[in-house]
Amino acid sequence: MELEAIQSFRPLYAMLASAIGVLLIGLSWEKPNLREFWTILAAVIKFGLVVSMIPFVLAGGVYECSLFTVVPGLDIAFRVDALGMVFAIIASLLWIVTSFYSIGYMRACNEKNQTRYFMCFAITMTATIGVAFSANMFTLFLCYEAITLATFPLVGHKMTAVARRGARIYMVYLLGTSLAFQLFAIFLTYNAAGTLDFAQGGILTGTGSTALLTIIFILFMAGITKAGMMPFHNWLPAAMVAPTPVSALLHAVAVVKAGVFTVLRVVFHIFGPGLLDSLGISFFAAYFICFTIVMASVIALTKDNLKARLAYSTVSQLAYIVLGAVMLSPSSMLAAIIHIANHAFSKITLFFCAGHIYAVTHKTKISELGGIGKKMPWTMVAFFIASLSMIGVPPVAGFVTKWYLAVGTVEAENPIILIVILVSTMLNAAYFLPISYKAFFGKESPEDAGSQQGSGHHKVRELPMMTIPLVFTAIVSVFIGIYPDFFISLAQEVLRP
Amino acid sequence: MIEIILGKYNYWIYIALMMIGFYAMIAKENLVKKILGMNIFQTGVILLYVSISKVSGGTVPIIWDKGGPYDNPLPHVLMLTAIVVSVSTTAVALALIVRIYKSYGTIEDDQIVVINSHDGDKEIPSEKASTII
Amino acid sequence: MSFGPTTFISAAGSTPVLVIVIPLLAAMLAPIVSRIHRSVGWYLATTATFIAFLLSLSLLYTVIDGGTVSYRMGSWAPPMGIEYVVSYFNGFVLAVIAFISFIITLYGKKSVEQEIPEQKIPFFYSAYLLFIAGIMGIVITGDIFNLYVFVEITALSGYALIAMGKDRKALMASYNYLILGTIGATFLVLGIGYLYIATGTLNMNDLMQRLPEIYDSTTVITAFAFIMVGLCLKLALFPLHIWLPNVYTYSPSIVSALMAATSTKVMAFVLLRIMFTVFTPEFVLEVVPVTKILIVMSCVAIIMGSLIALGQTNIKRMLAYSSIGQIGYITLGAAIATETAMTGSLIHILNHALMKGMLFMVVGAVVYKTGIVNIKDMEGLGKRMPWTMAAFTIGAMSMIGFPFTVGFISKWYLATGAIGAGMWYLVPVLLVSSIMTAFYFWRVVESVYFKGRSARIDTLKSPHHSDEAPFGMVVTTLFLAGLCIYFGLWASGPVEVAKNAAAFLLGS
Amino acid sequence: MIELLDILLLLFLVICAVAAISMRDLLSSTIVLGSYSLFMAVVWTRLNAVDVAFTEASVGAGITTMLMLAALSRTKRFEFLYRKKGQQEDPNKETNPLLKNWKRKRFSVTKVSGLIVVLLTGAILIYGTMDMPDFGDPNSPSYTHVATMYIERGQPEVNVPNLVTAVLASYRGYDTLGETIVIFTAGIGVILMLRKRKKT
Repeated sequence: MELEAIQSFRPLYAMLASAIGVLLIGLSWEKPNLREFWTILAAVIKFGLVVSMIPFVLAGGVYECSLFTVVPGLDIAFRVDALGMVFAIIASLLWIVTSFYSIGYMRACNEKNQTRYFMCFAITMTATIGVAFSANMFTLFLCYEAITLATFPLVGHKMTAVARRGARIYMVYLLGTSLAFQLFAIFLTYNAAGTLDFAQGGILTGTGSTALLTIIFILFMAGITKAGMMPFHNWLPAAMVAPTPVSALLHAVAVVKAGVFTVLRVVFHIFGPGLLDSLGISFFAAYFICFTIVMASVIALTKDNLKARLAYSTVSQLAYIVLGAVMLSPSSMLAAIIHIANHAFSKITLFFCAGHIYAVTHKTKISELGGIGKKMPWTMVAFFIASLSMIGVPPVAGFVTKWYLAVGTVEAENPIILIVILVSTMLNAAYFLPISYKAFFGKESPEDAGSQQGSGHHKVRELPMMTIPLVFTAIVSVFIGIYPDFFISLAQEVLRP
Repeated sequence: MIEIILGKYNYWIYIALMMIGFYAMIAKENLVKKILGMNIFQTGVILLYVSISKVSGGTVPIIWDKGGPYDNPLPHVLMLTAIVVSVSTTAVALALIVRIYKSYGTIEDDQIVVINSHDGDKEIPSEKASTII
Repeated sequence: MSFGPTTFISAAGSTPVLVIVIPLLAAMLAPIVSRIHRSVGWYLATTATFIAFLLSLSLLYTVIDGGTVSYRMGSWAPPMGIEYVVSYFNGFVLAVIAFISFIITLYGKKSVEQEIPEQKIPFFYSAYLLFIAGIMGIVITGDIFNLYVFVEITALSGYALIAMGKDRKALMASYNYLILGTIGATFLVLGIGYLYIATGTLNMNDLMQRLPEIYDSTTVITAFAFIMVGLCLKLALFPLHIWLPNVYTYSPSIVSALMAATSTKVMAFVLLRIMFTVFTPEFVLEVVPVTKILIVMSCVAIIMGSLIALGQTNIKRMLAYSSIGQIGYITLGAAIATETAMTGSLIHILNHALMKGMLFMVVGAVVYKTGIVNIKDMEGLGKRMPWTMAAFTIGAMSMIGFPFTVGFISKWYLATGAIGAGMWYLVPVLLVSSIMTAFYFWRVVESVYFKGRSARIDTLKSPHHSDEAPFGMVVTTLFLAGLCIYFGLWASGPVEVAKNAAAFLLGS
Repeated sequence: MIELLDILLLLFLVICAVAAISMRDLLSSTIVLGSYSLFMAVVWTRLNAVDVAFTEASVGAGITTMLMLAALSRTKRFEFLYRKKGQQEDPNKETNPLLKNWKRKRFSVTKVSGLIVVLLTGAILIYGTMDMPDFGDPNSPSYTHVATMYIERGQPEVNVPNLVTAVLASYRGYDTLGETIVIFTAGIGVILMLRKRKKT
């Protein structure tokens, strides 16, 4: 069925909102309050613009915006469809929340170079929306690389030797693989198909030999490192040297989701499920991804650093999305799309909690968290809810994904993957539940107890600027677990044949 | 065989001259010797061109009453240019050698390499920078 | 405005010769008029290059509208007289060269005043203009011996310009370049002699028509071999590059920029021109397997250039090795010899001139302000020279080939051209080289922005002087940086011209 | 057919060339090179290239030798040669302390690889000469194409009896302009390099 398309500059405006924000933030570097106001204003306007496009997209329409042609075959063009909308709405909504949280975090930790931080953040969000709304692989690649560039200063924000090393690993992985493999895949795709425009059902059908198409697929999979697939996942733990809001929004939502989103684009709109099915590589890929799911969970178990554990959990959860996509059964693809949303809200909550704990107590290790639940009740309750989502306990969001994924394995008649999902669920529980247990029932370490009784100066207190965002995202996680209809209807729009 | 050798005699000589000059240019260490070689190298090429211009029984390409076959004038013209280029290059090269001798105290390539290796990679002296300090 | 083709030929008039004569006249005037005031030389050079740029632009438009322009020197018809030919192909290169030289001249005032002793400045500008006139002559001439004369003019002025570097190593760099350059030029003239023996003509068009009958003659093949080797020496194709790193490293900043942006590119242009318009695509593809050799050589150049650049500590030397790699891109596109790949090769002449010229200008500004050439000392420069370093970052991204910079356009055409020609195995070479490029450039960017100040920079701290380079230097550098992005996003114009030029070269 | 005198002259050129590059005394080398140029001029007169002979005698033998002598007077007279033990010390008397313990090797990589490159080049040149028309062949393309045009039309069109002058000044006058510029460039180059700094 042809989609109804209208020409509109609205997707461009959504990007411009944050791009202009970058300028205003930069210009008001001397006035922190004004600067932060611009950030939030840009975030709100951007979200408003994205939301305004929902009804039409839900009704099966598409916004198109063709900017210009770089050279024949390479167009800068934007297109808002249901898949892009899923990603855009999450990213832009969470930017607002993260902005508040960032302000609290950056001020509580007295970080330097805050203007550069907020500017790069806004650039990243511009590029992220660009990824979501790209109409062809070239525009997507452009925005994809722009994200890498703009997040580099954020990862290396502290400018210490450790931060530089982390940022360098980040850059080497993301840039190296995208230049080596993804770009190669794009060259081959263009040569085979003669176009890079995304189209329903793919553009590569009937264009080349099975071997060539398989190579293109493998190159894409190896090149989209932002999706965190093993063996190219190391950048994600390395990027945890960044300030926590960066880890929260970028390494749980924007950057990694840009990666899995690109995978979904490739699967749905470059290859098309039909072609992939006939190539017969999807199950091979699925087993490969299962390895990532289990391995990442096992590694997460061994990590004592809270952010590192969350990072490996992200690797594992991202693999669910990719797994759902390559299994190619209707329910699993649906699960893949809605898990973008479900994982985003839950994981950002977890990172917010980790950052909040660090900002208030300067603790980064799980073993030091004994008894913290009593001092930071809101935070740790939110953490617990989000962990349940990660594990897949009803009624929190993660359950919906796991349900559809399990149904998908049944549809695909593949019990092995079902077993993998069950095993990984147990592993999820094994590395998340002890944290909450320790927080609420664990003993405080002696020196903490001592300082608690001392002068009230050191008293641990939750900061509202940081607590409110994380409570909000936890509530949303529960809400979309109970009422998943919105994202499911968008996902069905994507999958409509 | 003898016909080939004698028929292109001039060409063989030019090749020999070129090889001698070329060898001096790349294998001699003395900078002046290289320039000597360069001169021989270039006259070799000039010999080639002038040999092209010769026609059996031809005379100097100046039109007189005789009217017999004239030699080809074009290579002569080209070689006038080439000689000038050659001497110009020599002049520039020798000026460089004088400068090199002033700053290194030697005109042997391999000795200069040794001296340079002790030089290290110094910063470019900047007058402005020193005034700021 | 619209001109018919005929009016335009006459409108073009003597533009082809003026393009060269104006810098030449300025070169002759420079030592004389500079007695009035020391900065007159610069004004003269800027004006001359600007006029040359305008003229070359008008020529390019003439060619686009009305086809190839031919100008007969002294109105003697070729092949007896010397002919100037401006086609799509060299009109494009001419405009690029003229533009870059204009920008670099505009940039160079302060840098020259600092690096060249005052009483030498008038002669410096004279040699500088002769260099520019020489390269323009190389591009525009249609007579193969005249080409040699211009090659020598360029080379001689080049030797003098390089020797003006402050380090004494500049002298040796210049001398080695002189020896190798003379070998290259003499090989060229030798090849020309062989061609003349075989055909009896020196005009390039005439040669193209007379050569095909005798393609299998050993004389022609030898001529071709000598011309190729001579040119490859001049354009520094690995492993004939040994003169280049020292030349770029020790020359005065403005000379490094000018030479990096123009001279090797022009020699690459001559290589293409001789391969495809004196000889024909059939010759280089079928009679002699030269394209196969050139593909291997180019790949080696691309990889080795990048590899050696990785290990450099001096930034000018790093850029020089990077140039050696980038030259490989140009020859690679030519060697693949399909229209797309050739477009990539030609567009890379423009793109690399922009990027590398700009990067050397940035280094020039840093040297001007601080005297720093070691990458290690550049730490923390990002805060002190923000605009200059922003330009550097853009240049670095362009060299790596990010998709909104000119570097990507070149790579796009080269890679799709290679795949289209069935040589997909060349793509990894390009990609590996861009990753290596990313390594050695990002190392600099990172230390500039994400490290505290080096001890060297701290000593330069002064409240009285602005930290940024002078206005003229910054503006021209940023202008080129802007163009790197502009032509990376709106590349249709230059690509269209390059495509036509490629079609012209391949004779289709 | 070539005469014995020519053969001897050409052989003598080769001998001069070898002598010039192998002499240790650079001054002698320069003088030998000067005589080489003079013999070259004779060869060119034998080949009917009188204009080239003039130029070679004045520029090649004259100016080049003068330039060489000028340069030698400002640098060193002797080439530094490889020394076996017991041979006399360096005539230039090295003073640079860095070079105190330095010895030149008998065979360096540049020498050997240089020889190989030179032999290779010679081989290619000989290969290329195989298909060339014989020396003095009136049917060679170089004589029948453009050259014939010059010979036939030069006199009536330019009205100068000397065809070399006609081509030089008229048909290819632009090359001559280039030639002048080359000299100018060299002049500028030499001034740039050798001009002394003002003492301030």
